[in-house]
Amino acid sequence: MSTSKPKVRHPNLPRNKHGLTFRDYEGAVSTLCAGCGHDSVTGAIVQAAFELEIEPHGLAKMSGIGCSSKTPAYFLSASHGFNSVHGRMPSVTTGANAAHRDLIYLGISGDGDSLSIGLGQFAHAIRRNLNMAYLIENNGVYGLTKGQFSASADVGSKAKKGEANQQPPIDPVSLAMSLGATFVARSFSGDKAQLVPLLKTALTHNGFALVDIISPCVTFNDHEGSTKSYRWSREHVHKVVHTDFVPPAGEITADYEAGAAIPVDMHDGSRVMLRKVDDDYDPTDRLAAIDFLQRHTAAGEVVTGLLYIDESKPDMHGVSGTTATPLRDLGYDALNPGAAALAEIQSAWR
Amino acid sequence: MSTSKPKVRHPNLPRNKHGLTFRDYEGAVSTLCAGCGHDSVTGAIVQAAFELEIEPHGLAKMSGIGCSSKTPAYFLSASHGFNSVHGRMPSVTTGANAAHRDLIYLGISGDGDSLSIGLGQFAHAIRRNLNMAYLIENNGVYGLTKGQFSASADVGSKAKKGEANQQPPIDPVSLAMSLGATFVARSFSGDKAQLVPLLKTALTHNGFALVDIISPCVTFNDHEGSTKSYRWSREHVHKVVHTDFVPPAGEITADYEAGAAIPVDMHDGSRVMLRKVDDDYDPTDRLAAIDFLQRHTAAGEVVTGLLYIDESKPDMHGVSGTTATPLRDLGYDALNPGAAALAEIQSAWR
Amino acid sequence: MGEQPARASINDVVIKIGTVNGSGSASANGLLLKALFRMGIPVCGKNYFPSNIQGLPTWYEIRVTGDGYRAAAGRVDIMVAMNAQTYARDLEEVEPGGWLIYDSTWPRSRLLARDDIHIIGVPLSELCNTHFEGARARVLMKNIAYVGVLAGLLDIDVDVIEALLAETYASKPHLIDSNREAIRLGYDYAREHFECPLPVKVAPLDKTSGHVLVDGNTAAGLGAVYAGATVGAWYPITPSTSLMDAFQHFCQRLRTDTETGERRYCIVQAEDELAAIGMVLGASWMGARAFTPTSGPGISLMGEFLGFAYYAEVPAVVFDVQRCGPSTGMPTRTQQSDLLSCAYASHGDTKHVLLFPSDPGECFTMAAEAFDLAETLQTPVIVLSDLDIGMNDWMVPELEWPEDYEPARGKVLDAEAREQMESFHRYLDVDGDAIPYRTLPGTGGSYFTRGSGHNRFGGYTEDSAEYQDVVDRLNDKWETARARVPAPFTVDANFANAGIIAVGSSDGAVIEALDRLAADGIAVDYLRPRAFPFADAVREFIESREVVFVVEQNRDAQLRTLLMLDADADPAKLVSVLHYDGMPITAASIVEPIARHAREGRAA
Amino acid sequence: MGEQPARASINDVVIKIGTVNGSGSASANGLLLKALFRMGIPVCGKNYFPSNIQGLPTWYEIRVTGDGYRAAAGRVDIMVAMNAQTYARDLEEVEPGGWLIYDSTWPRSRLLARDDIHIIGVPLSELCNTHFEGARARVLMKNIAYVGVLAGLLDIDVDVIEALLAETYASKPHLIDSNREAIRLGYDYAREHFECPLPVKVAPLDKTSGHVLVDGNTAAGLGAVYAGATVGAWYPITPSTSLMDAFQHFCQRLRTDTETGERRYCIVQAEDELAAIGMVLGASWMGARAFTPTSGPGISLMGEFLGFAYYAEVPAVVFDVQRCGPSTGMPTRTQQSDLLSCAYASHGDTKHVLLFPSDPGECFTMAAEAFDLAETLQTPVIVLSDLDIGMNDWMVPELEWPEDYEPARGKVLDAEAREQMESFHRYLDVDGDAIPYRTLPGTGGSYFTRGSGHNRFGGYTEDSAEYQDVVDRLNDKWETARARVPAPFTVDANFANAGIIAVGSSDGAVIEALDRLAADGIAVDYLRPRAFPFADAVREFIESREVVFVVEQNRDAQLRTLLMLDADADPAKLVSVLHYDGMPITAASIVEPIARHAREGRAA
Ligand SMILES: Cc1ncc(C[n+]2csc(CCOP(=O)(O)OP(=O)(O)O)c2C)c(N)n1
Ligand SMILES: Cc1ncc(C[n+]2csc(CCOP(=O)(O)OP(=O)(O)O)c2C)c(N)n1
Ligand code: SF4
Ligand code: SF4
Ligand SMILES: [Mg+2]
Ligand SMILES: [Mg+2]
Repeated sequence: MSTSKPKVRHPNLPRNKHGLTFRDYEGAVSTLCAGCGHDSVTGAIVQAAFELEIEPHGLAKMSGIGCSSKTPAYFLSASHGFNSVHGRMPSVTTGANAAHRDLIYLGISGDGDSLSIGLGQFAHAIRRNLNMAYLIENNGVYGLTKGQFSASADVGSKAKKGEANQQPPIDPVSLAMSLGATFVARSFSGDKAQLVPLLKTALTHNGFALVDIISPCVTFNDHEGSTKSYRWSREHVHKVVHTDFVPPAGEITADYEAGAAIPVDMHDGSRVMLRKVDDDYDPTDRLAAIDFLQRHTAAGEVVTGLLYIDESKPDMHGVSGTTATPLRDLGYDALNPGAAALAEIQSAWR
Repeated sequence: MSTSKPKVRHPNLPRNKHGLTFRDYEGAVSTLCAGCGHDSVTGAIVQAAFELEIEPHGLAKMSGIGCSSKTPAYFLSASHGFNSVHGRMPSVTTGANAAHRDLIYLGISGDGDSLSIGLGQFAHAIRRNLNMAYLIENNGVYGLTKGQFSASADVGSKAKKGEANQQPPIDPVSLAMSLGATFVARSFSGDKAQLVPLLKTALTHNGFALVDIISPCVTFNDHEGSTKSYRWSREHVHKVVHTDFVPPAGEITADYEAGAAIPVDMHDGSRVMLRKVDDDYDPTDRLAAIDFLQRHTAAGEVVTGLLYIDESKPDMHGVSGTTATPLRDLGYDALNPGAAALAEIQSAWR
Repeated sequence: MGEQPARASINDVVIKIGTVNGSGSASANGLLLKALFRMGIPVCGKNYFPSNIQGLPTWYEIRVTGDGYRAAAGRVDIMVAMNAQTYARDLEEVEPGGWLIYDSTWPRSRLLARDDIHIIGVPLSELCNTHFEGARARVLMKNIAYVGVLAGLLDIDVDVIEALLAETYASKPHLIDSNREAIRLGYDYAREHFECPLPVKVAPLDKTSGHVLVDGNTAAGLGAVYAGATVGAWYPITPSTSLMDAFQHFCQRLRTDTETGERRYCIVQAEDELAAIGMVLGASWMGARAFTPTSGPGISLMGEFLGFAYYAEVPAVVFDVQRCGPSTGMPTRTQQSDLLSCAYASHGDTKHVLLFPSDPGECFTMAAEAFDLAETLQTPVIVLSDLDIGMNDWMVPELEWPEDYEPARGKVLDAEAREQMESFHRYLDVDGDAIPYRTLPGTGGSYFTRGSGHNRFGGYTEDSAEYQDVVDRLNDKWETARARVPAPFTVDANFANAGIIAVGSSDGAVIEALDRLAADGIAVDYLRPRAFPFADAVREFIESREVVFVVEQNRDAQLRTLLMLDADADPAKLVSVLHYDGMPITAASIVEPIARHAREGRAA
Repeated sequence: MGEQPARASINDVVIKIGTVNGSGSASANGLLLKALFRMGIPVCGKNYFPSNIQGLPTWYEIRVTGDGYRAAAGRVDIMVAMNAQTYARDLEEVEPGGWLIYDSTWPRSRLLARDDIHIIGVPLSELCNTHFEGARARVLMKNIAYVGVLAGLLDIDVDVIEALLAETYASKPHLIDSNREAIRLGYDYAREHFECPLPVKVAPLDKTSGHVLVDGNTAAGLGAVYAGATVGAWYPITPSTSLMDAFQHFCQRLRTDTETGERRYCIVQAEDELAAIGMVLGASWMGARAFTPTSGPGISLMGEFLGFAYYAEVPAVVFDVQRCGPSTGMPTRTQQSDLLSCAYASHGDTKHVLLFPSDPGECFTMAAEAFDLAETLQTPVIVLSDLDIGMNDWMVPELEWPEDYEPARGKVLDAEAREQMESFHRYLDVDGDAIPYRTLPGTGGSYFTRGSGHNRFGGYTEDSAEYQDVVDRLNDKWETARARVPAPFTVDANFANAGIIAVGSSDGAVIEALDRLAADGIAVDYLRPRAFPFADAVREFIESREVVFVVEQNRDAQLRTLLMLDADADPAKLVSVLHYDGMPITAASIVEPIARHAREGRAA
C-alpha cells in the first residue's frame, strides 16, 4: 500500500465540501465472496463517510482478523488502517485513541473476532466508553476459517456440514447493554436505508458506539436453517427505530413532527433525530431498552435500529482528564520536566 | 502437599454419613490478612460441603490467581486442587469436566481474575453451561497486587492512595444474566446464614452456578467511600431472596408455606425452596429477574439471594451428547477402533 | 515453438493446475491424483491456495514420480491454466520444452506467447456448454474435462478414472454419467487434435501397492483416535483446522454408540487458544488424553499455560501445524519456523519435548507417541507438523495399528496402589528417573497443583533451596526424556565426512538431494532427529563429521540453534541451508548449496 | 558465646531485620538506610518479602559497605529478629561471631541458643508499651526503637536520624516527638546495657555525595517521564507494579496543568497484558511514546503482539521486571530468566531488541534509550530489569538529564516531507539502512498496517519473493540495530585470557568478584553487554579470550545461549556460572567457581 497509486478521477461525480467524491471514499477491490454481506457494509461505510464529509485522513480504520476484518482494505484507502491480530482490535484502538483523541475511529470486527477470542477486550472497550464506532459484521460463523459456528450462532442454526448448533448465542447487543454501553444499535447489511444513517450516528457519537450488523455469509451460512441468512433476516428482523441524521453542516430538514421524534444532541453539536416506530419506545431509557430487547429476543425477534443512546457519559479521556491537545502532538517541551525538577525530585532520595 | 500429613482427630465432633467431621472439610491455615472477607467465604464453603455430605475426593477445587484464588488451599484439603494461571480457571475446569463429568467442580475466583483478564473465559463457561459452582470473591480491587481498582470497583469508590474510580463497574450478575446463565446468585461474605444455603444450592445445580460474593478487602478496600467495604455492604445490600436448602438425604422440613415458596427441582433429585421477600419476585422468570436486577442496581442497591435459576437446560455434556461414563474412566478397549476399522478407513485413500 | 526440444520422460512429470478458488476443482484434481496412483505410479499432490474463500487464484500441483520422490519438484512441465487472471505468471512458470493447456474457447494467442514451450488450446467451456445444462454443472464439468484432456495427452488409463468415478458417485449414480461424459469430451478432443501421448507420459507401474494417499492432518486426527484421546479442545486456525475435523469425523464414525448416539469423546470448540490449552491441561490433569491442534499464533497465545504445564508437570499434547510467520504471516504457506518458540515456550527456565513427523505416516504414529510421552514424562509434548505435511496429499505406506498397543499412562497411582505406599508426595523423585508420581482427582490422594513455587512434597514454597530442588529435578527429567524419545532416522551413506541434518517435511527433499549428490559423486550422510531433546545419536552424528548441513525451512536457522543448545554441537561445523519463502522445500535448494560447498573444497 | 571471636570491622556490616509483613517496618528500615547514607557510607538495601499481603515473615537487609559494593553480601552480621515465627532460621543465618537482637519482653533463651554468636535482648515491646498509647503506635514505635538500638550499638549518628525524622514528618509535627522518643528509648537501652559500639560499627565517610538512593522501578518510571512517554498501559503484576506507580506519581506531579488539572499523559489500566501491549502498539503507531511494564507471565501473554510489532514494524517499549519463574513461580524473588523468551518472543522468525540495565541509574537512562531505539528502529524494545534492581534500594550517582536531549523519533514523514517525496512506500528501504519510512495517522500518506504477508510497498502479498524480500530486510535491520544499541561496559584488567560476561543486576556481584579474584592473583576481564543484538565488541571480547565465564541468574544459561546465537561465540569457551535460587546474586557465587577453574589450571 502506498500513496503513489493514482486515483482515477471522475469529473462528473458530486463533490462534498472537501472536494471529494463518493469514489474517494472507496478502497481496493474486495476479495470477499461474491454476495458477502460484509461487502454491503463496506458500501454503507463509504456512503456514510462521504455524506458525513469526513476527511479521510482524519479517520483511522481498525480491525482484527477474519473476512470482516479484511474489509478496511476495501474502503477509505486514504485513511490509515490497522489490521491487528485476532480479537485484539479494541486494545489497539484504545492505545491509538489514547495517543490521539481527535481522530474518528472506525473499528470493524466479526462475531468470532469480538465474541470469542476478543470478548474481554470488546467488553473493556465498552467499559472505558472508548470513543469509537465499533461494527460487528455478524454472520454467526467463522467465515475465514471455513464456517465453524461462532458464539453468535443461533441454537438450531445448521453449519454447512450439517450439524446444528446447540449452544445459546451471545448477543452483542444484550451484552453491551449489560455492560453499560452508551450507544447500542443493530442493523442488517441488506438494509442500507437503515444502516447508513445508523453508521453516521455511530461515527458522530462521543463514546463507544456499537453497531451489530447481521451480515450473512453466503458461503457458509446462508442456507435454510441458518438464522443469519439473508432470507431469515429479511423475514424475522424486527425494526423498531429509524434514525435520520442531520449532518453538522447540512440544512435543517424541514418538518420532523414534534412528539414522534426525539432529538438527541451529539457531542459535536450535531443533532440526531430518532423516530420511534413503537410509541412507547425511548432510546434514552436504559431500563426500558433492556426490557424491550429481552422481550423481543425471547420472542425470537431481532430488533434493529438505535436501541440505546446516552451522550452524557464521559469517554475515556473525559474520565482520565486528559488534556485537549492530542498527546502525540505535544512537543517535547510540554513533556520534559527539565533538569531542575529532576534535582528537586532527588532531594527526597538521600 | 502430600497425603502423609496426619489429621488431628476430634472424637467429639458430629460426623456426617461419610464419618467425617466439619474439620475434615478444612484445609491449611489461611495466610490471608486477618479479617479478609475471603476467609469467611472459606468458612462457608467448609460448612456447606460438610452439610451437603460431599465426599471430599469427589470434588475438585479450581482457581485462578489472586488472594481469593489462594483460598482453595484453605478448605477441603482432601480434595484435589488446581490453582491455575490468572483468569484462566474456567478453561481448566472445562477440560477437567470434559474428562470427568461426575465430579463436583468448585471454582474460586476474584473480580480481577474473572472480570478483567478472565472475562472471556468466564463468559464462555456460562455459555457452555459448564456444570460447576463458580464463586467470585468480589472486593472491587486487586488484593494480591496491592489494591488497584478492579473492573467491579464502583464509581466513586476510593483506593487506598486516594484516587476515586471513575469507570462504571462490571456487574458479574448482570453480565451472567445477559449471557443466559442458568443459576445466578449473590451474597455477602459476612452473611453466612444466607451464603451457606446458596453455596449448597450452587453446588447441587446442574450447570453453571454463579455466586457473586461481596467480600471486603480489609487491607485495600474497607474504608469509607468504598462501596465494597463491610460497612457499606451491611447498610446497602438489598436482600431479595432467601434460600433454604434441603439436602438430598435430609428430613423434609415441616412447613414451608404454599404460595410464598417456589420449589425447584434440582438435577440430582433434591429440591430447593425459594422464599421470596418480594411477593412478585419469581427466580425462574428470566425477563423479570433481569428487570428486577436492573431496577435495583439503578437505584443503587445490591440485590442478594438466588436471583435466577433454570434447571431445565442441558449442561456442556448434555449439549455434546457425551456418554455417561466419565471419559477418563473409559478403558482403551472402548476407545480403540481396532486394526480392521483402520483398514476399512484406508480403503477410501487409494 | 523455437529450438527448445520437447521434454521427454515416462512417469516423471509435474502437472500444475491453476484455477479460481471456490470453483470446485478440488474433486477433479483428486480424481487425477488417484487415477495415477491406481496405475501404480507414485505421486505427490500439493495445494497452493490463497488465504481467501472465493475468487482468488489457486493451484494444485501433481508430481508424477516413478522414482517415488516425496518432495515438491520445483518445476512445472505441464501447466493447466484455467484462470485467465494468472495466465502471465502461469506461462512464465513452465519449464522450457513444457506445455501449457488453456481454455481456447476464448483464444488468447497474444497473451500466451512463449517460444520455448508448447501451447495447447482446448475449448473446454465451449465443449461443456454444448454438452451440459446449468451454470453449476458447466463449471464443474469443465474441471472434469481437463482431467480427460490430460488423460489423453499423458496416457492416463481412462478405465481407472471411470472406476474411480463409479466409486465416488456410488450413491448418486446420475452424476456418474455426466462425469464420464466430461472425461470423454476432454480425452477425445486431445486425442483428435494433438499427437498423443506427449513425449512426457505415464505408464503403469507397481509402486503404490501397500500405500495410501493421505494428508498429515487427517492422519494425525486419526492417530489421536487410535491413541485413545477423548478430549479435543481447539480454536480454528489454518492450517490446523482439518486435524480436528478429522478427529471429529472419525470419532463420530468410530466412537459413537450406534444405539444411543452417545459419544465416547468430547470436542470443545474453545473461545480462543488460551482457553484451548487450558482445557487440555484440565482434562489431562483429570486423567484423560487430551490435545489441541493449532498453528503459530496459537502457540504464541499458549505460552503462559505451557510454562505452567512444564512446571506443575501436567501432560498435554499440542499439534502445531506450522505456517509461514511471523505474525499472521502467510497462513496458507508453509514453514518450519516455530521450533524455537515451541522448544522454549513461556517465560522463565522452560523447555518442551517436541516431535517432528516427516509425513502423514509419522503424523499417525507420532500422535500416539506424543500421548505416551506426555503422560509418562508428565509434561507437554508438541508435535511440529507443517502446512506441507498437514494439508497436502502424500503417498505413504498403509497405516498400521499394533494389536497389542496399550497406552503408556505413566506413574499414575490409583487408590489401591497409593494405599500400599507409605506416603505419597507429588513431586518426589522416588525412582531416580526424575519423574514423580501423580494421582487423579476423584481417587483420593489429593494434592494441590500450582504454578507457584513448590517443594518436592507439593507444598507451597518461597524457600530458595526447596525451589531449586524442584527445578533441578526438572532438568534431570529432561535427560530422562532424551533417553525415551523416538530415535532419529539415519541414512549412513558411507560414513562420509559430511552430513545433513533436517527434520519434518524437509525429509523428502533431503532424500532426493542425497540421490542427486551421490550421482554427482558427493557422498553425504543424513540424520533426521525425530524429537527434541535430541537423542545421543544426534550428538554423535555431528561429532563424527567434519561438516553438517542443517537443512531447514525458516530464516533464522532455528534447528541449528537447537542443535547448538541441546546437542552441544560445535557451531563451526554447522552450515545452514535455509529455505523460507513459504513454498515446500525442493531437492534443488539443498543440492545446490551443498554441491557448491563441495566444489569449493570445503567438505565431502 | 564460645571460642568464636566477635567479628570486627568499620563500615562493613550486614544487618538483616526480620519482621511480619504488614507490620509497618518499612519506614523504620528506610530511616536506618538513609541515616547510614547521610553519614556518607555506601549502603545497599534489599527487601525479601513474601507473595502475601499480611502476616507472613519478611526481611529487610542493609549492607553497609565502605568499599561501595553493590551486591548482596551473602552473609548476615547482625540479625534483628522481630518475628518469633522465624527465630530458628534467623538464628541460623547469622555468621559466626555475629549478633542477634530480639525483643526480650518475652525471653526466649532456649530457642535462641547458639554458642558462636551474641544474643542481645532488648525489651522493645515493654519499652514501647510503657511509653506509647494505642496498639498502632506501639507496634510502629517498636520498629523505630530497634533503629535506636542499632544506632546505639553501631554508632549511627542520632542527629542524622533526628534530622531525617524532622524532614519526614514536616507536615505532621506531632509524629516527630514520638519517633524521636522511640529512637532514644532504643538508643539509651543499648548504651546502658551493652558495651557500645560493637566491634562492628560504622563511622562517617564521604562516599555518598553526588549519589542518591533509589529503586529501579522508580527510576525507570521517571525515565519514561523524561523520555517524553505519554501513554502508559499496564496490568498490575509483581514486581513491575511500582514502575507504573512511579510514572503515574511523577506525571501527576510534573505533567498536570496546575490550573485546569488537565493531564499531559494517559495511563490505561488494561484488562490484561494482551490488551496492555495492544494499547502500546496502537499508541506507538499513532506516534506517541508508549510503554508497558510487566513481568514474566505478562511477557508470555504478549508474544503474539510482539511478533506483530516486529513484522509490521511498530515501535513499542516494554519493561520486563523479571521475577523467579517458570509460571507463577516465586513472584517476590529475583531471576534473569526471561532472556530467551523476550529475545525470540512469538512464533515465526522473530527477534527483539533488548536492553539490560544494571542498576536504577541505567533504568533511568535506558528508558529514554529504549524509546529512541524503538522509534528509530521501528520495532519493540524490551528493557530487562529484574526484581533485585526494580524493587531494592540502590545507591547510584545522582540522575542527570541532558538539557539538549531531543527524542529521536525516527523516520516519520510529516505531510510536508511526504509531499516533497516522489512516492511513499511503507516498507521500502530508501536509505540502505533497512529502516523504512512511516507516516502517522491524521497526517495523510495513508498505509495499511498488517501482520499478514506484505511486500515492500506495504501491499498484501502471498508471493514468495515479495514476502522474502521483506523478512530479509528485517534481518538487515537487525544489523543496523547492532550498530546503534548502547555499547557494552568493559573492565579490561590487563587483557587477561579469561573474561566474565554478565548482564543487568549481576554487575555489582561481578565487580566485587573481580576485586576478590584480583586479590587472589586471578586476573579476569569483564564485559557487560548492555543490549541485544550484541555490539561487535562483545564478539571481539570473546574471540580474544581463552575462556569466558558467563555469569547469569537462571538455570538454563540463557545469556550464554544468546551469545552463541548472536555473537557467534564458540561454546567451548563459554563456561556457565549460574545462580537461580531467587535470591540476589553474590560475589561469592562467582568467585568460587572461577577460582576453582583457575586452581584446576584451566584458565586465567
Ligand atoms: C490467534 C488466532 N487464532 C485463530 C486464527 C484463525 N482465524 C482467522 S479468522 C477467524 C475467525 C473469524 O471469524 P469472524 O470474526 O466471525 O469473521 P468472519 O470471517 O466470519 O467475517 C479465525 C479463527 C487467527 N488468525 N489467529
Ligand atoms: C498474567 C498475570 N498477570 C498479572 C498477575 C498479577 N496478579 C496476581 S493476582 C492479581 C489480581 C487479583 O485480583 P482478584 O482476582 O480480584 O483477587 P483478590 O486478590 O482481590 O482476591 C494480579 C493482577 C498474574 N499473576 N498473572
Ligand atoms: S466466507 Fe462468508 S464471510 Fe467470508 S467472504 Fe465469503 S461470504 Fe463473506
Ligand atoms: S489484601 Fe485484601 S483480599 Fe488480599 S488477603 Fe488481604 S484483605 Fe484479603
Ligand atoms: Mg463471522
Ligand atoms: Mg479482588
